[in-house]
Order: sequence, then structure tokens, then C-alpha cells
Amino acid sequence: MDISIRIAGEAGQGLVAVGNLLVGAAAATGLQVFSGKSYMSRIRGGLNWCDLRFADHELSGLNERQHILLALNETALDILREHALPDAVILLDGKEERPQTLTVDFTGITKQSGGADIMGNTVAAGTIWGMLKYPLEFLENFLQQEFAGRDEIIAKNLACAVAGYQKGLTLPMNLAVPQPVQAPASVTTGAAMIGLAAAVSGVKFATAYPMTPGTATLNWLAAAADRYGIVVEQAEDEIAAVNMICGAVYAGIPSMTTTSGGGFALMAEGLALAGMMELPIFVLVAQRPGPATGMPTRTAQEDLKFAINAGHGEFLRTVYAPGTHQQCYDLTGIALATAHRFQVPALMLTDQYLQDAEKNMMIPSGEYQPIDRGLVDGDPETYVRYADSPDGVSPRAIPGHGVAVVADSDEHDEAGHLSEDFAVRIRQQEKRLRKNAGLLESFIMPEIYGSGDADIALVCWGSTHGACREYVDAMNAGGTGKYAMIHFTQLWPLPGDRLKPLLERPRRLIVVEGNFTGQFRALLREIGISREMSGVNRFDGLPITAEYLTAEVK
Amino acid sequence: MDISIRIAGEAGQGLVAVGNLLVGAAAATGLQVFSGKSYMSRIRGGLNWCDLRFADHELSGLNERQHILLALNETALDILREHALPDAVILLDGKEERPQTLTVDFTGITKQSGGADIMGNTVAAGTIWGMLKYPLEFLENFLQQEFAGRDEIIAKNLACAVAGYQKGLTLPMNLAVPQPVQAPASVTTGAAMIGLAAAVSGVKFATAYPMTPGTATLNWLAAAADRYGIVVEQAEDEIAAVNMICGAVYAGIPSMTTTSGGGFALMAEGLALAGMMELPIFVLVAQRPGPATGMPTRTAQEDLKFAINAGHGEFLRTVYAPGTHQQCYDLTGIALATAHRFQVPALMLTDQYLQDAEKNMMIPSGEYQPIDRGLVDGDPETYVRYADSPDGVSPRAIPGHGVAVVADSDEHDEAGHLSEDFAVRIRQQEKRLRKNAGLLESFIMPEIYGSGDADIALVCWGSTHGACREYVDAMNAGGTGKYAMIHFTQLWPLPGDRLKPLLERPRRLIVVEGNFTGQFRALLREIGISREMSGVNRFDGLPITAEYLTAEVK
Amino acid sequence: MIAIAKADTQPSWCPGCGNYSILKVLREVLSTGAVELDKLVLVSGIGQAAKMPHNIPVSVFNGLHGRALPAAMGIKIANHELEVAIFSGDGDMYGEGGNHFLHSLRRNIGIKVFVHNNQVYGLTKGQASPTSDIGFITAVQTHGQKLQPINPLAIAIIEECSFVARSFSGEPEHLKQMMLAAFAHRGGMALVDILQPCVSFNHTNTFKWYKDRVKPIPADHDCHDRMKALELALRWGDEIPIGILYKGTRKSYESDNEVLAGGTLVENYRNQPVKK
Amino acid sequence: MIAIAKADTQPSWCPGCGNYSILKVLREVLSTGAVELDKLVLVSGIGQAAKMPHNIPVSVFNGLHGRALPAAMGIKIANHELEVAIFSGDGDMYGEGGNHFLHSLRRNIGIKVFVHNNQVYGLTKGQASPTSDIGFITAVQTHGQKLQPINPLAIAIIEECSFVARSFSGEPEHLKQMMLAAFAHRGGMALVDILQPCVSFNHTNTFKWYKDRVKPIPADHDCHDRMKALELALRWGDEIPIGILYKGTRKSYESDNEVLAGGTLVENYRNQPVKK
Ligand SMILES: Cc1ncc(C[n+]2csc(CCOP(=O)(O)OP(=O)(O)O)c2C)c(N)n1
Ligand SMILES: Cc1ncc(C[n+]2csc(CCOP(=O)(O)OP(=O)(O)O)c2C)c(N)n1
Ligand code: SF4
Ligand code: SF4
Ligand SMILES: [Mg+2]
Ligand SMILES: [Mg+2]
Repeated sequence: MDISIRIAGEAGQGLVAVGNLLVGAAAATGLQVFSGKSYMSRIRGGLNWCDLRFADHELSGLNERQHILLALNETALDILREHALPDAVILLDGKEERPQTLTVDFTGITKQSGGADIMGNTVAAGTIWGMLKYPLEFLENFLQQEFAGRDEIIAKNLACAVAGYQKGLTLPMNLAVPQPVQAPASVTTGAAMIGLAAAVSGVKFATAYPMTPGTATLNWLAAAADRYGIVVEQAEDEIAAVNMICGAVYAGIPSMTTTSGGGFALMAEGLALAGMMELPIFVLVAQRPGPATGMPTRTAQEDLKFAINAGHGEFLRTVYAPGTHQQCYDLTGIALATAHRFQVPALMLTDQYLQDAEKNMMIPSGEYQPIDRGLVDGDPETYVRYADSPDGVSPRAIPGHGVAVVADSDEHDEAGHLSEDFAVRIRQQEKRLRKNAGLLESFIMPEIYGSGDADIALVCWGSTHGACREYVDAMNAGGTGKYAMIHFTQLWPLPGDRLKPLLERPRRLIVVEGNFTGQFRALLREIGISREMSGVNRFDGLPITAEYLTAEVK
Repeated sequence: MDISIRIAGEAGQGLVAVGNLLVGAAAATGLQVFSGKSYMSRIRGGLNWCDLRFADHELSGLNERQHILLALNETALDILREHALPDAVILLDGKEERPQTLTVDFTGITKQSGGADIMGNTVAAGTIWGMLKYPLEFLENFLQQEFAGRDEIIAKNLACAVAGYQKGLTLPMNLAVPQPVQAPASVTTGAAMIGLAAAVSGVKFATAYPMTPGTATLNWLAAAADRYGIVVEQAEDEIAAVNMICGAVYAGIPSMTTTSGGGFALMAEGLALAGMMELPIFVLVAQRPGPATGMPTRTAQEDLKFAINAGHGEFLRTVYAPGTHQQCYDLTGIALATAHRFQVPALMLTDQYLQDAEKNMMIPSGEYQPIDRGLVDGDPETYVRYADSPDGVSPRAIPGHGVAVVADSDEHDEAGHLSEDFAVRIRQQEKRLRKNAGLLESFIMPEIYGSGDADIALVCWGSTHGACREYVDAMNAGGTGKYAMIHFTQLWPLPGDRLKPLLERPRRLIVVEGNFTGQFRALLREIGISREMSGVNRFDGLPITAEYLTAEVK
Repeated sequence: MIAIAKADTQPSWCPGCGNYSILKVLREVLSTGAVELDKLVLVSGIGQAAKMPHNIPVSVFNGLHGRALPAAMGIKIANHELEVAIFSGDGDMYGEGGNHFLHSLRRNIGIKVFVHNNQVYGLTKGQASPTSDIGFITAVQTHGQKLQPINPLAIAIIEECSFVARSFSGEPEHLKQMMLAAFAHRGGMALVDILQPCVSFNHTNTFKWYKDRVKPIPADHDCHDRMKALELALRWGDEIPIGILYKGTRKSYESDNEVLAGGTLVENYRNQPVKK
Repeated sequence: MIAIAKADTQPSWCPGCGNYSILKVLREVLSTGAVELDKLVLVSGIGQAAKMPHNIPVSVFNGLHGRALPAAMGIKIANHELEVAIFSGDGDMYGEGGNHFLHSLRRNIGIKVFVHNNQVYGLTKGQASPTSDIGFITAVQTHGQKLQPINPLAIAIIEECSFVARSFSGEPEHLKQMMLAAFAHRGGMALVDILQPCVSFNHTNTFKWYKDRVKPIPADHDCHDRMKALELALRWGDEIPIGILYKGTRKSYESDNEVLAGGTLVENYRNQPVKK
């Protein structure tokens, strides 16, 4: 049992505030919650919305259509009404009467309750809360918490919430609503979970040039910087950012940058530098639709093949893509640890949808557990940075601690010094690329969800996890066949031999991705999966949902 | 019948001058010639060499081992002697006697002949010419031509050449040498052929940030700029270069930039811009070993997958790689024309080996034959730049000619204006990507050389053409099996359906490439070639030769 | 399919944003006939300011963030009879685009560069820009901006840019004169840094803050005196000089190029080049 | 396998190159004990000058062309007790690296920046660099360089860099004093632009050309006077001032950072952060 609510209006109208209040109150009530943001690339005006879902089971994605639409202006109503469910409750802020629409004068109610204009958002949240007939106290408590210490503001907001709630109770509403299930009360975003994991894993330096939707993680880190002892520096451009973290990692601290496609494109040369110097930098690439500036505030999965092939020359990297909030946390730690273990750069692909998506969950403690950087002290007499070794991993010391650490972007000898010798080249390139065996061994096999001996498997990666899981559940419940989801969180390197048996088994294989060309399908072919595969793709800038899959899987 | 000569010494010692004299004289004599340069990333010192081949049949590559080694210093002798053929003639400049070595005092002879120090190079060239017993007059004529107008210099050089020649005649030498065959007398490089084709095809603006080995073409264009009316501008960085040509192409002129891996990496964002704005820019990527600075003066084929996937978001491009000097010329014209026809960026991959390789050939006339830019005038009332169309190609007008031409890096509507509408996004992205069908239709099928029903086929791309061809000839002559070469000059997009039959036929398929990981093999799998393929790879920075194939094909 | 288009008919700036005034003045300037519209190309990068060109019905090249200058340069080289004008933000021009800014000044190419300097990254929600004042607090600069603001005018004067001016969106008449002068300028690159309040993210340098400080440069200022111009450019605080600070006398790129001397590249495209 | 190594034992510069003198002076400076070698990291980009660090047996980060500054900044932030010094070329620092140059000045981070300014791209065989004089003819600049040379010292002064000096490889004693002063400087970024003859590709600005022109800055110059310093920085021609032009008084990045106040990041890595 779950319910979907869309709150829509102009940028700057406060719809995010309404959403936050409802999400916070719902989580506090013990409901399972999930929410997502859709916004335009502007600060005021336009049409933005915020989608909320409350349920009595764990949620992992959004809905295409909603049970309740709250339109904060008429444009929102006109455009979005047809996208609500046929029997949806439609609320409009204002005084204008419209057919099949409940018009509520939030501004009027706010005034009557003695609230400031901005508290119309509280009235709106109260109204919906009242319609859903959830206990008022949870909303009240949440408001008290939100504005803790500012008593006057609390009092006014409470008055507004109560007035809205009472209005809500009077509105006709015959939807069944999910009941609280003691779900975790804390709410977080994908962006925050990545930031938190980076902070507790020992990232001590983060630098970025602002770029939506990567900035959300940068902001989290900036806010946590003093707490975790992290230097956060805004770079003059993305090239500076990637070269700064190369320097910082060389000098001994785990470091990261956040960006999106265009900024990542500018980092391609620096990525090759990390490859050559064997520096475990960590780059978060939050995807959005391209090419070029594209749709800067929308979501996509278009940068997979670029991430895997970015940078000139041949060098190793690991590429991850979380699908859930928990995976955002776990994979960040794994990416940092694996990068340091093998001394290779790590990339993580998220996207606008996952960065901004809010969900309630048990948030990890935040206890500091720095990863093993794999450093050695080195003997001043004999130490060389790029000593050959059976697994390709060389002893890594850091400068300032008794040995000279020499790193070069040119081909270099074991000591790290520039060398133009052909034998040296061969030996070092073989050494570097030999680490692939270890990377493949540490590969995170895909999660198989649903039927163990499925006829039809949805292969997916990254943020489509929730939608695919829901779809598989629905189909398996429907009984028309046995369905499974095969969800990848590690995208490179891929062990073809271990994946083949898994991917050969199902009768049909459908690769689901947020792009036009079917990039992951191409990758699977590249690693030797030659069987027939079909694709479900979406590239309009909106996230894939279970409903989208229902419509598109044929 | 052919003969290989290596001239080796320090950077700055004039070995290129010796090589040029011999190549020029040999071509003038009517011999087939081919030469290549191997040099270190320094201006003086170190060890460089120049390899020459003279033959009575057309040549298309270099030899691993030589019949004659001319060492201009003892280091060159010490290092390179063992790489000459076992019965090679070894010449050393100087007075030091060495076993199995003909020491010739070029400096002394120069002095005696009244030449300046630098004319030791002429003496050396004369000596080799004498050893080969080719007619002196051709060397003399070539010198006269080289120094035309500077009579005193000519006289001195002639004296040196004669003295060297006479010395050469006295040296023991029992190698058979190829005889002239009326081969074309003009000599050119891969870099120059690309420049020439660009100039005659109508490139009017070239900009680059200097980067070996791309610079060779930039230099050619700079020298030809006044003649062809081309503006050549040195950019402050590669990002400026690619964005400048985007602007220039938008404004109506075919434009190009030259670079190498690291510089190309910096252009990835600009490439996506060209993809989004549908601008037919032309980028020459002259490859060298990476990652990062790597081996900046050596050769490689390591940037194929990067070139195909560079840039964020999904957009089309064509990627070419010439294998011969003629192909350098032809493909440049084709790349420019195809890019303009479909309004997509075109990339061309060469490498240090091909950029610098000299060969005699009939050089195209240089007559100006500008490509069709595919421009329309546009009706001021109705014109829109990105009008939808069945083949995805929209009418392209240019600014300043009566209609407003609007181009945006954001997703945009048909008029080119920024749009955040989902339907507009879908329509424009589909329009842009629809052009792929046309690109596939215009695909240049690979050249099949050798046995029509080969058991064993060498699949190769770009500059390994000559080596593979020679190897196939040798094997077919040897009679141990039927061999063929399947040589690709277009690398993207690849029509899997048309290539499949071709690539399924041979019993064995061996993919030859100048990289470690087998990038083209991976690409073939990606487009659906699932059969077994083996690879021959080289990644030490030197070009693949026929001898290398003989040793490595198993 | 959700059709956003209907919600997207107004310029996408916040009510009260200084960009509206700049747009209004530009419209006025263009309505004077000072610029031949058919020959005008408006170029921008990415940002709030960079959306400006879409509001004028002429040819537009709205390129990548930070890359307006090289794109404009390519356009100008291809057809130097076009009037190429950039309208873009301070982050775009001096941050991501800093290297192009520096080197385009050196080229002195005849492009008109109007920078909407709101001392903040507007579109990405309020981070410090290269011109933000020290102490400016944002979500990233949580302890306040510590980097010395860049001084683009001084740098332009150092590099002998041929036209260097400052104006303010809140002084429309002044801004109009600066725009007209920049468009009339024929000696090479013209830089007009326009102070512009961002009502959403810059609560330090507000309309009033600027209004209280801007002061026209005295009429007797000799704009060919480089040191005097530098002194003006270094002033920032209680008094901010607006007007033309400097005019250099170097040749413009396009007037000093051997190939362009033969006519525009575009117009010569089909002609057999004259072999020299 | 051809073994090049044997041919590659000497520094890879041309005989007579000014880089040898700079190397020699650096060796001298380091032999004075002025810098703790174990705490020294030499950083460079790519170019002839950028090969310099390989000749000193300390920690070295020889990064990408143009990117010495951001790499050095990352190193300094990770461990601000290291002495981080850049030795790189004019093309590297002011050309490809121009944006980092501009913005690192704004940060005033305690990195010592020595630029081997030979007014040419040496390693790539003689194209004009951002500091090449007007008229300089090359294979690319066939009609001679036309771009106004960049004035890095003036820009550094404008941005109030804390230490701005010029020296000449042909005045080893002067250069030594400048290096010592730069290494001793504790106030933030130090820029030393070192004129350096390139015997292979710059036949205009030769050893003699520089020798005839360089002139020590008078002892009474007040290096805290920004306008005076600018005047010196703008001089180029018959007389080229060498010495310390300017010293700014801004705080250094590392001394003004809340997190670094608690010790270096490297040394705090294993410690539970103090939650504030
Ligand atoms: C390569 C790249 N990096 C980052 C961004 C994100 N971005 C878009 S606009 C902008 C800053 C805009 O600031 P400014 O130029 O001052 O314009 P304003 O919005 O203030 O008018 C940034 C960082 C981008 N689009 N591309
Ligand atoms: C991204 C990139 N572009 C271009 C190059 C080629 N490159 C190497 S060194 C150099 C110029 C060096 O000039 P400078 O910094 O002045 O050093 P110098 O050799 O004169 O000492 C260039 C353009 C490169 N290595 N990387
Ligand atoms: S965010 Fe600032 S600059 Fe952007 S439109 Fe709003 S007020 Fe203007
Ligand atoms: S090319 Fe110039 S800078 Fe480079 S080593 Fe030779 S003389 Fe020195
Ligand atoms: Mg701004
Ligand atoms: Mg230089």
C-alpha cells in the first residue's frame, strides 16, 4: 500500500519546503518515504515539482503518476493535471475555482493564522497531512525540531500547520493511505550518503568547480568540513580540481572531486595523469542529459562509455554506479579502498535523480573509519616508487617522510624518473596494466533479485535499481512469468568469464538504461556476451520508473 | 629488391639532413623510397635515428633491421649495431677504429673539401651514395635544387658531395642494391598530405596548441597559409582551439585543429559541443604512447576507443585513420565532406610514425576544390536552424546573411533556442542521432588485400597498413597458407551487419594494433563480431613492421 | 509526455534581477540602429547572464560555460565583418574562462565583451565567483570567501586592451552610453564590466550597495594614460569608478592579419586562392 | 629491444642553455641548507624547464603540461609543512596554465614558483610563447608574433601576490639571492620569473640581449608600494629591472584555513576528527 503526492509550482515558490515538511513528518511517523525533485535550470519561475511517496513497505523509486497533485499555481495545474492518476485528488492554491479541483486559499489561511507569507508552505503541508489523516503531532514535532531555538517562528508555524490540518480534514478524500510501520525516522539523499561515506572513509580534501548535480555532494562536504577535518576548496575550473586531487593524493591523503559530464570531460587528461602516476583519486560524476550543456537539471545515464574510455593512452580505472542510498554509502567506501589498494583512479557515476532523491533509512553512525591507504615507509637507500611486482602494485611512500618520492607524467623507470627507454616502457606499462587481474578479482558481482530461475531478466545499472525491482516484484506477483533483476554496481572492469553464465541463463535479457544508444548493452557485447539482448531506454531527462517499464517492456 | 639504411646520432647532429639528402636524391633517381624518424623528446643529445628504404617496388613501411648503419657517434654505434642485419655494413663517423666497422672521418673530408662543419652531412650522404654506386648527378642535382639561388653554398656542398662519393666508392660493399624504376620524384610526409588535402578542400582556419606529433601538420598549414588564404592561429590551450573552430564552423568556414592525446583529452567537452550544435569540425589526433605525457615523440594507436567515446552525452561523430600517404590525402577530404554533409564532427587518427614518414609519390596538384558546405540561404520569415527532417540533417544557414542562426549548447528547439521541454528533447535527440543511418551508409568498407579466400586474415587499421601488406605478400609468396589483410580506414560508426560476413569468412582472424589492450578487437566485439580473434600488439613506442609480424604472428 | 514549454515563456531570471535592466538597455541600443542586426552575432557561455542572447532576435551562439571568447574569436575570424558581442557572467568570463580572457586581451580582437558581474555564481545557486568580495559566505565558502577578488579591468589595462570600461545595471543611461561607445569602437577588443545585482544570491553587493558607491569617472580623465587608468581600476570600496577607464592604441587582430586583408574568409571561400 | 637508456644519462638540455645555470644555482641554494631536503617537493609541468626537478634527488611531481600549480596546491594542502616549489616554463605557467596562474595568485598559497622564462616554447621546437616579443618569427608565427606579450609580474602585483621578483639565469649571484629570498618567504605565494636564454630557438632574446638590459632594482625601491611596483613591472626594453618588485601583505592560504589550523591533513589522517 502506498500513496504518491506531487507538489508543483514555480521555482522559488517553496514547493521544496512543503515537500521537506511532509517527508520529515512522514518519516517521523514511521512511514516509509521516498521523494524526488524535478526542477528547471532557473532560480525563479518555470515549473518545478517534488514527488513524494509514503508506504508501509520499503520504497526504492518514484511513480510516474500521483494520487494527489498540489498545484501552487495554475500553470502547474494545467500542465500536470493530466499526468496525475485518473481519480487523483487535485489541489490548487488560490481562489480560482476549477472543475474537479479543490481550490484552497493557502495565503488566506496563513494570514488568518497570523503567519508570514512564507508559512503558506506550512499551511499547505498541514492541509495534505490532514487529508491523509495522519496524527498531527508528528508534523508538529517535526516543525519544532526544524526551527528549534526560534520560539516565535515555531509558534507561528504551528498555528499555520494546525489551520492547514483542519482544512485538510474537511476536504473530501476517499483514498486509502498506508499506515506507519516504525520505519527509520531519518531521511537522507544519495548526495549526502556519498558525502558521509567519503568523510568517514578518510577523504580529507575535496575540490570542485560547481556543477549541478554534483554540487549537492560538494555542499554536503562543505557543511561537514569542520566536523571531519576536510579542506574543501572551490577550484577555478575542473582541470584544476582533478590536478589538485592528484597532488593531494600523491602527498598522502584520500581526495575527491565532484562534477557532471561537461566538467568530467575537462578532467579526462587529469584522469590519464592519475593512471600514469598510479594515484587513487576519486571522481564523482553525477550524470545529466547531454551532449554539451544539455538539460543541466535533469537525469540521465549517458556517460558510462565515456567514463570507461576517458583519457588518452591505456590505463586502469574502476567505475561504480550505486542504485540505492545504501549503495551510495557502501560503494563510496569500496571505491576509495579499492582505488588505494590497487593505486588506480576510481570513478563513481550517479545522476540527478539519485543525488537529489530522499529516502528514510538507518543512517550509518558517521564514525570515522579511515581506509587503509596502503602506504609504506620505504628505505632511503633503496626505495623506488614504481618497483615492479608480481601483482603490479608498487610500494607507495609519500613525500616528507624520509624518502624521495618521484612521480612523472612521462613514461618513467622504477624510480619514477623520466625514461625514454623502450624496455622500461614495456616493463612499466605491463606492470601498470597487470593490476587488472586484481581488479577483476575484486569485482562486485551484480545483485540478482527476484526469481532465481527467471525467464526474463532485466539487466540494469546504477539508479534504475528501484524501478526495476518494483517492476520485477509486480510481474512476479502478476504470475505471467518468472522475472529477475540483475543489477550492476560495478561497471568496469567487467569479468566476462564470470558474467557469461549468469547472463546466458535467462530466456530473455532486457537491458534497462537511461540513455538512447544502449551503452551497457554495448559493453556487455564488448566483454563477450554475444547473445540476443533487447533494451528499454529513456532519454528525456526523467528517471525510469516501474510504470515506464510496464509500458516499455514488450 | 630493397635496401635499408639507418642514420643515427645525437639530436642536433644533422642526421635528418643526411636522410633528407639521400631520400631526395633517391627519389630523383627514380627509386622507390620510404623513410621514418625516431627521435627523443629533447633538442640536443640523446639518440635519434632516421631509417631509409630504397627499392624497385612501391614501399609502404619500414624495416626493423638495416643493411647499412651510419653511426654519427659511438653511442649510436654501441646501441644500434646489434639491431642491424647480421651482415650489415657499419659506418662510423670519426677516427676511432672499431672491429667490423668502417670508420670514416667526415669532418676531415669536409675540411679538405673546403666545406663548413655542417656540410659533414653532405659528405656523409655522398659517401653512402657512393657505396650504393648510384649516379652522382642525381645527388648533385638535388643539392642544386635544395640550395637554389645560393651559389656559394651550392659549390661547397657539391665539393663535399663529390668527396664523400669518392670515398664511398672506395669502401668495401657487396650488397646488391635496387635499381631505379622511374618512381615519382616528389617526396612527402603523412603530415603534409593531410595539410595539403585540408587546404585544397577549403579549410580556411586552423588553430592548435603545439603538440607533437600533431604540430607537423600545423606547421605545414602555417607555411601554406598565405598561399591558400588560411588563417592559422596558435591557441592559448586546446580548449580554446576546439571552441574557436566551433565558432568558425558555425560562421561558415571549414576549420580544423591538430593535437595529440593529452590535448585531445582537453577537447572532449568541445567535441560534445560540436555534437550538440551539429558543427562539422575536423580534429586531427596524431597519436603517441600514453597515458599522460607518456612517450611524447614515439608512435602508438592507443586513442581509438577514447576518440570514439570522448565527450559527455550521446552524439555522433565519424572517426577515420589513414594507413598510407595517399589515404592521408583522400581521407582528409572525405572526412571534411562527410562531416559537412551530416553536420557532425570528424576525427582523424594518425600517429607519430605516419605523420613523419616520408615517401615518394605523385603528389596531388594542389588545385583548390572546396568541399560542399551544404549551406542554405534560409527564408527570413520561416528559417529555423534545427528543423526536423527525415534523415536528421537540418538546413544550415550561416550568420550575417539575412537569417538569424541560433545555436545552443543546451537542449534546444528547432529554432535553436534553449528549451527544457521533454518532447523537444526527445525530438531533437532523435533527430541528431537519426543521422547515424546516413553515416553508416557512407561507411568506407575496409580494403581487402591479398588472397580473396584467405585462411588467415590480418585485421588492421590506420598506419599499420604497410607492415601488414608486406607481411601478407611475404606469406603468400612463402606458400604456407593463404593470407589477406583487411584494413580499416573508417573506425566509427561501424556497420556490424555489413562487416560480419567479411570477418566471419577467414579461418583465423588476427587483429594487429599498436596498443596493449586490443582496442579494435573490443570494438569489433561491440558491434557484434563474436567469433574468436587473436591479436598482435605493440606498445613500446615503435611502429609495427613486417618483421615484427613475422616474429609475433603465431 | 509532460510539456514544460508552456511554463517557460518568460526570460528565466528572478524578478528584480539586474539582468533585466541590461537586457532593456541592450534593446534600446539596438533600436537606435547603432548595430546592423543582420551582422550581429551574440555569443555567451553558460550562466544566468549567458541566457541573455536568447532574448534578442539575432544570430546567437550560446556555447559552453567559460568558452564564449574562443567561440566568438572563431566567428570573428571566419567573418570579420560581423559584429560579435559577448554577454556573459563573471564566473563564465573570469573563472572557467580565465585563460581565454587573459589571452584574448593579448590578441586585441574586435569582439565586444559585456560581463554581467554580479559577484556570484547565480545559476548554480550562489557560490563565490572570482569577483566575490572577501568574506562572502556561501554553501561552499562556509567561512566566507578568502581569495582575493580578481581585478579584470586592471588586467585588461596591463595587457593594453583597446577599450576598458565599467558600468552598472542600475544606471541605465550610463550603461547605454558605454554600450554605444563599445559598439562604436573599432580598435579591437572592448571590455565592459557591468555591475549587476543578483537579488537571489548576493545579499552583500545589492542594488543599493552599488548605487551608493558607483561614481562616474571625471570627464578630464585621460583614458590613454595607463598608470592613471590602473589607479582607477584598483579602486574598489566606498567609491567605485564607472566609465571608460582606458583605451589602448594597438592594432586590432583583424586589421593586422595578412590573410584577412584580402577579405573575409567566408566570402572568399569559393574563390581560387591567390597563390603568393 | 633497443636500449635507449645508455644514451640518456645527461640532463637533456642543449649545450649553452640557460637552464644549466638555473640548475646550478638551485643546487647551490639547496647546499646551503636553506631548505630541508626531506621536506622539499619539486613540482613541474611539461617542457624543457619542467625537466629540471629530475636533476635534484628529492621528491618530485612532474605533472601535466600547464598543471604544475594545481598539483602543487594539492600537495601543499595535503601537507602544508612541505616546502613546495615549482620549476617550469613560461608556456607551461602562463600559456596552458594561465587560468591556474591567475587564480593561484588570488589564493596566495605558500608555493614557490620559479618560471624559466625563455620567451619561447623550447621542447616543441620554437613556437611563440605568451612572453615572446612582438615580431618573433617562428614556423607557426610566420609573419612574426603579433600578440601582446603577457606581463605576469604586473598581473601578480595586481592580485597582491606576496612576493614578486625577476631574475636572470646569466646573473647567478642575483638569482641565488632571489631563490634564497623566495625560499625564506613565509607570507604565501612567491613568483620568481627568471629570464633564460634558449640557444636553440630564441635568437632574439639571447644571453647578450638580456645581459645588456637587466638592471638591478635600486635598493631604495619600496616593495610594498603597489603602484611603484607596477611601474617597474611595465618596464621592458632597453632596461629590464631585476630584483624583488613587490611584496604583498595578505595572509597565506595555509595560515588562514580553519581546518589546517589543526595540523596537516596527512598527519591528522588516522586521528578521529574533533567534532565541532
Ligand atoms: C564545464 C562546466 N562546469 C560547470 C558548469 C556549471 N555552471 C553553469 S553556470 C555556472 C556559473 C555561472 O556563474 P556566472 O558566469 O557568474 O553567471 P551568473 O549565473 O552569475 O549570471 C556554472 C559553474 C558548467 N555548465 N560547465
Ligand atoms: C596538453 C598538452 N599540450 C601540449 C603539449 C606539448 N608541449 C609540451 S612542452 C610545451 C611547451 C613548452 O614551453 P615552455 O613551458 O615555455 O617550456 P620550455 O620548453 O620553453 O622550457 C608544449 C606545448 C603537452 N605536453 N600537453
Ligand atoms: S539568481 Fe541572481 S543573477 Fe540569476 S536571475 Fe536570479 S537574481 Fe538574476
Ligand atoms: S631548446 Fe632552448 S630551452 Fe630547451 S634545452 Fe635547448 S636551449 Fe634550453
Ligand atoms: Mg555571476
Ligand atoms: Mg619556454
